[in-house]
Amino acid sequence: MQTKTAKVLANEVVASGVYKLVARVPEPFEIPQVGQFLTIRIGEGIAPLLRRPFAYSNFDSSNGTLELIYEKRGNATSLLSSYQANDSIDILGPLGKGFTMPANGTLPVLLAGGVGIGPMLFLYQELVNHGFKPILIVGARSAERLPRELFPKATILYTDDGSIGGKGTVLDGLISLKSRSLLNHPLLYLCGPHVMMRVVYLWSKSNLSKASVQVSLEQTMGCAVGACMGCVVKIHHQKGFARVCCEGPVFDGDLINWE
Amino acid sequence: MQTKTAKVLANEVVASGVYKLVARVPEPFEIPQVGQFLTIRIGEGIAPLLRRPFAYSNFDSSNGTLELIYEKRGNATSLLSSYQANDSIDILGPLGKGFTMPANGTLPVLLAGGVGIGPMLFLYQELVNHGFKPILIVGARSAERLPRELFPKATILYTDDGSIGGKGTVLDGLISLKSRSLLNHPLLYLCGPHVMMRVVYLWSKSNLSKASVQVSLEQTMGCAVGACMGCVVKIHHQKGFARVCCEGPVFDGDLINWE
Amino acid sequence: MAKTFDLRVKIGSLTLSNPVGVASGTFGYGSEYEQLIPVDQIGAIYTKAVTLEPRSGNEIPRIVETPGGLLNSIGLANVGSREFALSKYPFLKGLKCSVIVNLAGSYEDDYVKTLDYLEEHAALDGYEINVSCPNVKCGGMAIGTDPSMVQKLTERLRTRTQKPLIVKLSPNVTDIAAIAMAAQDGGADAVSCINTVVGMLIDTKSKRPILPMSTGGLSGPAIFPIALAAVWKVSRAISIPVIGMGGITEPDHAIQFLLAGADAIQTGTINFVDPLMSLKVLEGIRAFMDKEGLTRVADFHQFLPRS
Amino acid sequence: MAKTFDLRVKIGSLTLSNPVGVASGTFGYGSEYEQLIPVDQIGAIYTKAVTLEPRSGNEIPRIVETPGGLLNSIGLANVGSREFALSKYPFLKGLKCSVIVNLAGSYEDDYVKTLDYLEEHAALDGYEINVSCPNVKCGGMAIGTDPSMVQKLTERLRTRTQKPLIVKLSPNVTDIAAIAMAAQDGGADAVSCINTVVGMLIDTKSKRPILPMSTGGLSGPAIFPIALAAVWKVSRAISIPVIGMGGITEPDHAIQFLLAGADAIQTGTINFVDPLMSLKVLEGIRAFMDKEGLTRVADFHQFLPRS
Ligand SMILES: Cc1cc2nc3c(=O)[nH]c(=O)nc-3n(C[C@H](O)[C@H](O)[C@H](O)COP(=O)(O)OP(=O)(O)OC[C@H]3O[C@@H](n4cnc5c(N)ncnc54)[C@H](O)[C@@H]3O)c2cc1C
Ligand SMILES: Cc1cc2nc3c(=O)[nH]c(=O)nc-3n(C[C@H](O)[C@H](O)[C@H](O)COP(=O)(O)OP(=O)(O)OC[C@H]3O[C@@H](n4cnc5c(N)ncnc54)[C@H](O)[C@@H]3O)c2cc1C
Ligand SMILES: Cc1cc2nc3c(=O)[nH]c(=O)nc-3n(C[C@H](O)[C@H](O)[C@H](O)COP(=O)(O)O)c2cc1C
Ligand SMILES: Cc1cc2nc3c(=O)[nH]c(=O)nc-3n(C[C@H](O)[C@H](O)[C@H](O)COP(=O)(O)O)c2cc1C
Ligand code: FES
Ligand code: FES
Repeated sequence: MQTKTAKVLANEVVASGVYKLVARVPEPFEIPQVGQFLTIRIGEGIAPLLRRPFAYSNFDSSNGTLELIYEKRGNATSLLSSYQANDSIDILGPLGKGFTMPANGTLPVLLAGGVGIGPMLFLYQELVNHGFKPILIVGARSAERLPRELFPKATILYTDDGSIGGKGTVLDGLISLKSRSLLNHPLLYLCGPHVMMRVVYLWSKSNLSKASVQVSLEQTMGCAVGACMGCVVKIHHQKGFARVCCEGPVFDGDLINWE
Repeated sequence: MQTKTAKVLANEVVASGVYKLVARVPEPFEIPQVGQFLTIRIGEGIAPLLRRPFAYSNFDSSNGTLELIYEKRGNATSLLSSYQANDSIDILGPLGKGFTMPANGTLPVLLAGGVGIGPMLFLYQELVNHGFKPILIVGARSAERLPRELFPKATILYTDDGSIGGKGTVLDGLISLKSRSLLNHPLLYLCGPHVMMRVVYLWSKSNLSKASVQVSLEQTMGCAVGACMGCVVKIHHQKGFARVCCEGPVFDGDLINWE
Repeated sequence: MAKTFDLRVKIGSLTLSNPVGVASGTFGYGSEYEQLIPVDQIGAIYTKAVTLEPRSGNEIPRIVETPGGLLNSIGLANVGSREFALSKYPFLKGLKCSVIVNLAGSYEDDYVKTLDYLEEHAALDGYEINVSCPNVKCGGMAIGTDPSMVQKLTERLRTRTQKPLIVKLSPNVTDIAAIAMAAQDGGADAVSCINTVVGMLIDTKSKRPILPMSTGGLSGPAIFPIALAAVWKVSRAISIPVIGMGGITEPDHAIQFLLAGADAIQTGTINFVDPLMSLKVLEGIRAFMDKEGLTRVADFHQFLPRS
Repeated sequence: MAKTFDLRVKIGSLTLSNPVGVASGTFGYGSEYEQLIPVDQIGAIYTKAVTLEPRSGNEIPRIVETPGGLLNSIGLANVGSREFALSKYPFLKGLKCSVIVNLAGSYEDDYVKTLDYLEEHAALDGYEINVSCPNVKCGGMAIGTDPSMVQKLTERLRTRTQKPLIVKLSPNVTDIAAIAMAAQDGGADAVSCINTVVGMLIDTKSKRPILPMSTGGLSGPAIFPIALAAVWKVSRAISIPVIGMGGITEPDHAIQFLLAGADAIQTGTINFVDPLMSLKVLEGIRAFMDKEGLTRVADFHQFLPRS
């Protein structure tokens, strides 16, 4: 992890309310693992005050170019969307624990909801580079929220309103895969809203034999380096909680207390 | 007084650290008197929180175009300097009491220090329009702080370092006028740093017979409409204080307790 | 299909037309804002503090910005009760909205005398008893931090007016609920909270406190969470109405106060920034009630019951 | 012609190399920030609170942003004294900078037992006694708002260690100077102030308090003027050193604390935003001393004498 002043190369709308930011990190830079994140100090004022976390959606280690996909949600992300090429951004990363690569011969199935798409695109690419044939299922409220140009061709789409792809959620996508009996010892990777991950995890545990599930969680962060105990999630372990920023954001789904 | 969303037409550097902002106020607009001011909500956040006051340096009542000249001092004025043509600004004005026009035959002498220049240029123009032949003396730290392109030709300049015009302050300018015996029953108009106005006022009272002096004061403002009692100045009157925002900003120099 | 909402709020014998007021010291005597906002639509105007005698207030500067806040040291500058009756009362009396006079003094007797004078010469809709001003040497906060003094003062004022008595609480105490209970026990019709928080800034150039009395009163966005916690606690300790304020800059903040237990709110510092904000807040409250199917202000309290 | 400054600060028997520390709860146990800042150059690290037994802390969410501030409800989540001695102590012991352990508990006895345990198994440079945490049901602020409890606790701890005892004060009191005097009377070597201010936010969508215990502790820029006023008052009431903190985001704020009477300062929330700020603050203090011709930290107190 390191603090760096990166230079924005592009910051563009890729779907309704969704942006892709591309920035160059000066040397010497650390290369993020897939599933890791960085934090950005957005603006220089006191509101927003805290740095905001975003997952890497790509990283070109030949020249230190990072990409992230983010949704305009509140104050900070609105302000971030006003950054332009050549602006500087103050970043801190790479942070946290990323995804574990599958064992050879496993079928990786990636399920992304909303802006959970960012790290999943990065993971998809990495898996392909390692010779896997991952399946990517992406869900969103409706077609215009999906940055489809960024998706691999074979991406399976689901929307709540059926405006593109299947009508339903990524779970429906997973279920239909099962009916095509693709899934033996599958390795599921989930990133998206908490309730989506919860539903998919619980379903897969009771419906897929020996599924193993990696989830990438979100939690409000203070320090993002493990110091403040602010970003915890409940786990099945006597200590009760784990810190998303440094023990995650990627966890084995079995560890999480999904209550 | 009214709140309006004005449209920035231009916002340009006119001297080192000094800017001129031009904005169009939509109809129906109130026409400011010379010496009145407006307040601007700069940014939309909580810091800067308060609106900031600026004097009109011009107003074109044919189309509602206002001008102001401002100096980059702190947070708010830095942020203001980043506004660009077509941006909106939230203004409240015209506010306060402006200058009183001189009686016919009087010689108006205008002394401006620093960004006190804004209202003085407006006043100069207005006096010329009314057939007066005002004298304008402008002082600054050094040449590069003076937006000279905006000045009438006959403007008398003084700088602390002598980099342009006379070396010294506007008081030296006034003194040299006296030696040219221009001054009988002069009407002095002052706008600039408090200490400059104090010195000129005190000198003129003891050196110019029957000088009358109008001063335009600055004070930190809360409401700018007379409600909060925040912007007061000490006066020679039993009530002790007067509010700069509504009883001023222009006062008869005799009323002010210059201590 | 416009629904009808009952936005009225009862404070003792008084009914405010809606829960949104403008806070004392931030709206003068009303007339200053006449050109900027349709004053009559506001639920209540709380006047600048009125003291028996005129006060010129503290030395300058009196106002300075802090990170997300405003620090003031006005020192209860006001025209005094006689001048108030002569020059401010006529305008205020003519307004359709409720007008509450904010009452201040140095000693208990001052409050009593001022109230008596106003009852006789400038009777408006009620009194907000300012025992929480941090910017005067005696009186103000000195009274407001002591439950027994608050109770005694309230009791004395109670015997002298039928009009609503609202005690304005200071946040600069260990237990604001105890002060609120003392006000209730003394016969107050409501409490309002909070007044400003004691704060300070130093000018590192002159190496002196910026404000003439060193400390001042902090208001504005910075104190919103502090004010909300105060209203929450106070609402759970007493049964009379609570009027919430402190740092409101948008309708959502006002709604938070109402959910926390307030029956009404006041916008303060934000009036300086956006003179129309009180009515925007009112509009936002109405929109929230519409969306959530609430019909009366009391409905806000169903989610987090006051007791 | 680089001048030499004596930046050292004495707290009881301990000498800090410079006046800038990092506040408890915002810097973990030091190692978390090792890659981001040369930790050894900081004047003092104040650890996350240590309690006798491990605590998992409060439910989530634990952190939420407010206007210009941060509201937290960590609930003293920490590994407990045994694990602290095993896994945190070795790293901390190896540091060249001073390390002060922030001590917390529910009852007086907890503090005593924890101190005894640490004295024996994980002796560092001193203790900051946290009697001001607003996020736990008992202990914490309940002790810190009562002068007699503060004095008694300090006295008991005083008999058990020679190391510096720093009592951390809560701003949520009527008279913070009285608490500071109680700490001094109990034998404290210094006080630090302020801990967080009680605050609250409500989610108007769910209509529930955002934090699980309803209220939390407010820190960050919003509270700076409140903290400065507290340090100012406390410095004028006691003669032992005062360590100032609350809302520092830039060197100028730290300089204001020193001018107000503080002998040292701590950066807190800002460490999350800019992990290097503590050292930037130190650099700013040095530059100010250079410009103003100050040579020792005590020179800051000549402008506004403490008494
Ligand atoms: C590990 C991690 C990776 C993330 N990756 C992405 C990503 O790739 N793309 C993306 O669009 N978003 C991502 N997020 C979420 C992103 O951080 C929030 O959307 C952003 O912080 C919202 O800030 P805001 O001010 O715009 O919204 P706000 O109005 O402040 O809040 C909207 C929501 O954002 C969340 N949030 C607010 N402050 C913080 C904070 N300090 N830390 C974390 N969450 C906060 C809260 O859930 C809040 O309800 C990630 C979050 C985490 C924890
Ligand atoms: C009636 C009046 C007319 C003015 N006309 C002009 C003008 O034509 N051109 C110009 O450049 N400046 C003018 N000023 C001054 C201008 O308002 C300040 O420079 C500006 O507010 C500074 O804000 P800041 O955040 O950039 O600086 P800050 O860092 O906040 O402060 C710098 C200085 O500006 C002053 N200031 C800060 N806040 C306020 C406030 N709320 N109200 C008033 N003063 C404040 C203080 O003296 C402060 O020391 C005028 C002020 C007044 C009262
Ligand atoms: C400039 C100023 C003057 C004030 N004067 C008074 C006053 O005279 N009487 C009073 O009870 N409160 C006074 N207050 C306090 C406000 O009424 C209010 O309680 C406080 O500002 C918190 O609300 P806010 O954060 O919305 O401003 C004053 C506040 C400000 C900013
Ligand atoms: C997330 C967080 C955790 C904290 N934990 C502790 C703690 O364990 N013990 C303590 O004494 N203070 C704790 N504090 C208070 C800080 O040490 C400090 O007193 C306060 O945050 C004010 O300083 P600041 O505004 O610079 O952050 C914590 C503060 C924060 C923000
Ligand atoms: S954000 Fe501080 S521990 Fe994770
Ligand atoms: S700024 Fe409020 S009275 Fe002048």
